[in-house]
Amino acid sequence: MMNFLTYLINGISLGSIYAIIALGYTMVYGIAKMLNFAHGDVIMIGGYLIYIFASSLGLNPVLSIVIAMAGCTCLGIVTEKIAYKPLRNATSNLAVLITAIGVSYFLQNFALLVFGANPKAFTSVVSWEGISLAGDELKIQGVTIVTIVVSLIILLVLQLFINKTRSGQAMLAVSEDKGAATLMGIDVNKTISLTFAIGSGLAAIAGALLCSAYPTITPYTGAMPGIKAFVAAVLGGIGSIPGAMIGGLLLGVVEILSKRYISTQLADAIVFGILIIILLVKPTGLLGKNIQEKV
Amino acid sequence: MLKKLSKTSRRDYITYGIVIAFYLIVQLFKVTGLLSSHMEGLLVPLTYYSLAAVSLNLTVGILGELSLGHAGFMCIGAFSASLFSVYTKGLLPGGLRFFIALLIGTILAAIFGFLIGIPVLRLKGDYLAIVTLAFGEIIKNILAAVYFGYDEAGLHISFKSFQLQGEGKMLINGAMGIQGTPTDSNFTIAVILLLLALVIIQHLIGSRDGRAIMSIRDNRIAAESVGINITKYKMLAFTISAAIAGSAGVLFSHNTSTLTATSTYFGYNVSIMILVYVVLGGIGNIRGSIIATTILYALPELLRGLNTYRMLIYSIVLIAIMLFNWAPKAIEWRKKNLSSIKGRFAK
Amino acid sequence: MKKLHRVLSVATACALAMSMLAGCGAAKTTSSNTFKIGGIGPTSGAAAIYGSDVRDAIQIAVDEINEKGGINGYQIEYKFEDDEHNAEKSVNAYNTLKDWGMQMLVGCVTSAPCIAVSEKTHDDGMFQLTPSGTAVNCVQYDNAFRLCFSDPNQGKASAQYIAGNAELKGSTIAIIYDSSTEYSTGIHDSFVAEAGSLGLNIAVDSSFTVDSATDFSVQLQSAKDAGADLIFLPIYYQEASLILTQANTMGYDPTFFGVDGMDGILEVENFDVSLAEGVYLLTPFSATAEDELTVNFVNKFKEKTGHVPNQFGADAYDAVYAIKAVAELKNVTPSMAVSEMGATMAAGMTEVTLDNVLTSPTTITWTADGEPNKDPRAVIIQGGVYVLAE
Amino acid sequence: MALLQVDNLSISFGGLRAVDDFNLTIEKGELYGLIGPNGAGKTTVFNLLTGVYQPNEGLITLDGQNITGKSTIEINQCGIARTFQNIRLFKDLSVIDNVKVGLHNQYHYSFMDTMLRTGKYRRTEKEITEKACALLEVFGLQDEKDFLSSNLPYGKQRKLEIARALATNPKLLLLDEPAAGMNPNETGELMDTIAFVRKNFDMTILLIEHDMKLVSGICEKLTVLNFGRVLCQGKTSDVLNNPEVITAYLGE
Repeated sequence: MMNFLTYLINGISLGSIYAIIALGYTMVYGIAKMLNFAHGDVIMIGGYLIYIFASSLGLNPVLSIVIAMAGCTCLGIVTEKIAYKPLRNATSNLAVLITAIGVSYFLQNFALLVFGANPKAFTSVVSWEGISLAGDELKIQGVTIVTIVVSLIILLVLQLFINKTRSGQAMLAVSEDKGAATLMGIDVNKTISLTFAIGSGLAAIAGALLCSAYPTITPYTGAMPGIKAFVAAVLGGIGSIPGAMIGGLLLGVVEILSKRYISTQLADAIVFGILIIILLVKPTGLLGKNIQEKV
Repeated sequence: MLKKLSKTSRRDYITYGIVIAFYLIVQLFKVTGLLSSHMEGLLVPLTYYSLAAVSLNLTVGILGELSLGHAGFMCIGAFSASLFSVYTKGLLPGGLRFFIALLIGTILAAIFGFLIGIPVLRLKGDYLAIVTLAFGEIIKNILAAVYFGYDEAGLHISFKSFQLQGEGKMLINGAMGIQGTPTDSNFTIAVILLLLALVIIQHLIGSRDGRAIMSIRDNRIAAESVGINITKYKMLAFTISAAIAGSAGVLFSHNTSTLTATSTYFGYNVSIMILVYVVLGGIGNIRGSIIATTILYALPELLRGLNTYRMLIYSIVLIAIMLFNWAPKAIEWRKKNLSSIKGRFAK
Repeated sequence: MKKLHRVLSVATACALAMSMLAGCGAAKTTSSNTFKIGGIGPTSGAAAIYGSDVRDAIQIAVDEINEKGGINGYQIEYKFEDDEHNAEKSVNAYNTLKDWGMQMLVGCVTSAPCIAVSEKTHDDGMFQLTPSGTAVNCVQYDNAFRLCFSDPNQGKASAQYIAGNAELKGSTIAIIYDSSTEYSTGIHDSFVAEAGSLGLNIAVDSSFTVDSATDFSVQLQSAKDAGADLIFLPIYYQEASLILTQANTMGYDPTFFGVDGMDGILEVENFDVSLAEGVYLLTPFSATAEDELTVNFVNKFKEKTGHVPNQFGADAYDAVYAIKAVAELKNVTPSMAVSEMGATMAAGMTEVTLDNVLTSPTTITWTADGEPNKDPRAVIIQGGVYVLAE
Repeated sequence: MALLQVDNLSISFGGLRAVDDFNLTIEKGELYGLIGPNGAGKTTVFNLLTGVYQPNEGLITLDGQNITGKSTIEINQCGIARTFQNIRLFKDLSVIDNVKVGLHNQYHYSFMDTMLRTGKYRRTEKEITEKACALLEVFGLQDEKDFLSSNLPYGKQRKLEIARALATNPKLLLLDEPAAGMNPNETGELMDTIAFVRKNFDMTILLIEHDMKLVSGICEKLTVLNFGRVLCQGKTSDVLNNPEVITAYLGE
């Protein structure tokens, strides 16, 4: 039983990281209607920034994360301006998908040039050892707890931001109907930039947590978690913030439990299999809106 | 003579012409010894990725659905055909063996395309895309974990490695995949296959079935209203597309002797790479897919001299081409400037 | 307008195709005054670290030899090509090198590409010496040899070492291996087979794949639950360093036993080396060894790249010297045809005895099936350095 | 016997009865108008008739055949074709191909004929092309046949949609606001076309329209819909003079 709980908690922790990454996917998708394939690589850049400031320069971890968030936010805004914005009204929405892939290649190879291919050991930004429960039977690591708590805080803050602030309301409006939002005097460009900024800032936090839980960093660190988080976002209903959270958690738990109880090799196949089953039952994801086409 | 043909057939013949001309030029270079080994080695990969791009264009450009799992169909074609070839190595003459392997790989990929299509094609847009990606990953994942071999006791299949009893052979050895596939692919066969695929797709486009498929792409509701059987034609296009991708996989596995189901060859990133070819060549433009594949596959190879910077340059070129080709402002600029050039020529 | 655009694009495509066909064809010049040695390995992509080390180590060896007058009085020209750890790209790289005029190949660095390329070198009769292609099939042809141990050898040797070591033999063993690489699976399979016949107690046999190589909590937890006190890690040091860190954070402290891929763990940037205290590894090379050869190589390597070489680099360095020894033994000259040189070199490989090497405490000789005869050394990490184990 | 007989048709969306107890009888050869204020449920009736929505209650009979509950595709094959309020052409297909798609179920050849381009393929394609050209000529679109349909001017797009619907060889043609967005000239032309189609194709037509000039000009009978219910039904002149109808249209 205690064993099962340990795995479950590990799964929730992994799922929380997926959830934070998925939030970035989902927000950008909701507003710009694009799949930002480079999102995973922004996480990797965030990780490296923290590595430089915290591990190499010895700065305070929290300060390093703040710097990395600033860096990733800039990166997000700049890539949006250069690579995505010119294609916003392109005739096919595949165009921007391909540039996103281009940006992903660029970031990976840029990191490869700057940091080299050799993996670097990442010093966890959480130095707390964690807690022991049930007479040492159940140990929960500090980073696990911090990850779960941080993801919950992020979810709450985001919900508040979107429902209570002007900018958040503007985001909602743009995601519902870009044309109508423009007519109502909302600056669509600014709103989209803001979304990218928030998504990329979250990516830096995700980078910190990801690299702390699995303490290594390479130019390809972001790729697989990125795609899994994308799956999580779709699973929860892309465009829905609570959906991304639920999707991420579900994915993390399923991954860890199937690794333990079924097969480590087939864990990914099982994760993807569950995605397929859920989408066949609910074609727009768990919390996705089912939009019927008007005739 | 071309004048007499309809516009569409003229377009088709130009496409065949380009492929055949390229083939002949290559042969000419080969005979005169001008063709470098490096370039010669690129020919077959170029052709099977063209095949894959053409097949994906059928799904993305003609049927109008985004598939991110085409590498999965390649994987099925590659593994089934290799399995057959390795099993019958020494039993059948090379040509016949490859022909049957090709049939097996293509048909099996078509069957999987059909089976996967049943659930997948009910979904829409990005949801469909992510589910095809999931299927592709599952196929890769399972083939990378499976052990399959035969011995005196018969056939064995398992997710755990096992020892064979007495005379026998390990056909799929888990992550190590299939070893010793005869290298039966060559440029001539590859080009013939590509031409065949072109004939199939272009004949399809020029038929009532093709029009039905494209009508679904343009407006599903209107297509239904004129009595087009949506499910049937979606399945038809998707199955043909999977079959062609499968045949690309057969060429792939018979070009190098080792075959492993790893992300490098069959992961979602490969599907995405093929999608890049399709989009850059023009969505729905079959000829464009081939040209874009040729250029984009060759580009990193041509940049070999630049070593560490080459993938970085590749990514920048990719972004730049996309912006130039698709950004509304760039299109406007191009219209203005290119038409002035054209005007000058006209005078 | 549309038409013009189309014509333009077709024209560009044709021009590009022509230039690539013609441009590279002309480059085929063979000079008979120098040996042309090529190398292939991943210098981009996830496996880039192995290829880059091999690339730089070969360069060091080549420079040394050239400085001292070359092989049989001929200088060496050297070129390295990237294969992204992809068999298809590896064949492309091989063809590129052939166009350059390569006469002998040091490569490929990784197994799957190595097997694919060995088909090509076999067709061309070119001499191939892989520094680190460990899979059995890498050297299935007569023209191909390897400098490193084969996978089955390492697995077997590891099991035998454990069974013969008084402290280790009674352990409850857990294995964590990478089921998506041939290297790890190959060692794992032979280890399990040998362990079975030696009566070792394997309690948990778990794996991961390249796509899930960051989270080892499940594998470690199940090892812990099974009471394993020895964990066999037939994997590379990147993952191993993660496993050590994660085991430490969960408060699990078994003995770890690695193979040659574990070498390099002490040099992972920012890695807490105290975690590696007491780790056993079977490795042919130790960068902390104090013999002159190793010190010289490590210093030069550090100067060139800024980091300490791992066994890949050492293997590659020895490989170049093996080529030199054989070429001198058989009086090979650059004027020989590629296939003639290949046959001569292959014959010489089985006759040569290479001494004073980085990757063996004594000498290396080769059998006709391409395998090296050398002794693995077991070392324990103590105080951040390798100490020879009994 | 009536060509189209609709009895007690009803549908609700989340508690709102969008169409309630709708009855309609159209005789063969009639030109029938369905009018009503915005949001009265006219297009919903079309969607029910063509199987886009399934009714909660009611019975639809076409030419003696019960078509209630059938799919859009089946209903089209039974003989109802329609146009759309917001034009739905196959925008990336040429004008003639739009009509050819409409002809899909009229001409057949096998997949093998397609692949091998057999004599049957060529003969049938020739027939299809001829038939499509003939249809385009009726609507004066023959000169634009190779244009992309999305490049046609608005009025011609409407016409192309009617041509495509006719290509399916229907017994009953449903036109959803065919004159929407047209200027008086174009509307006049459209009225002629509709009259022509009716005469030459021997067609029964049901149309939704706001343009009273068009309705009073060509429709023989009218049904007025208000809040999903039939307000009034009968001869055009009678209906238009009905005070209830005037109230519904002009408000109090």
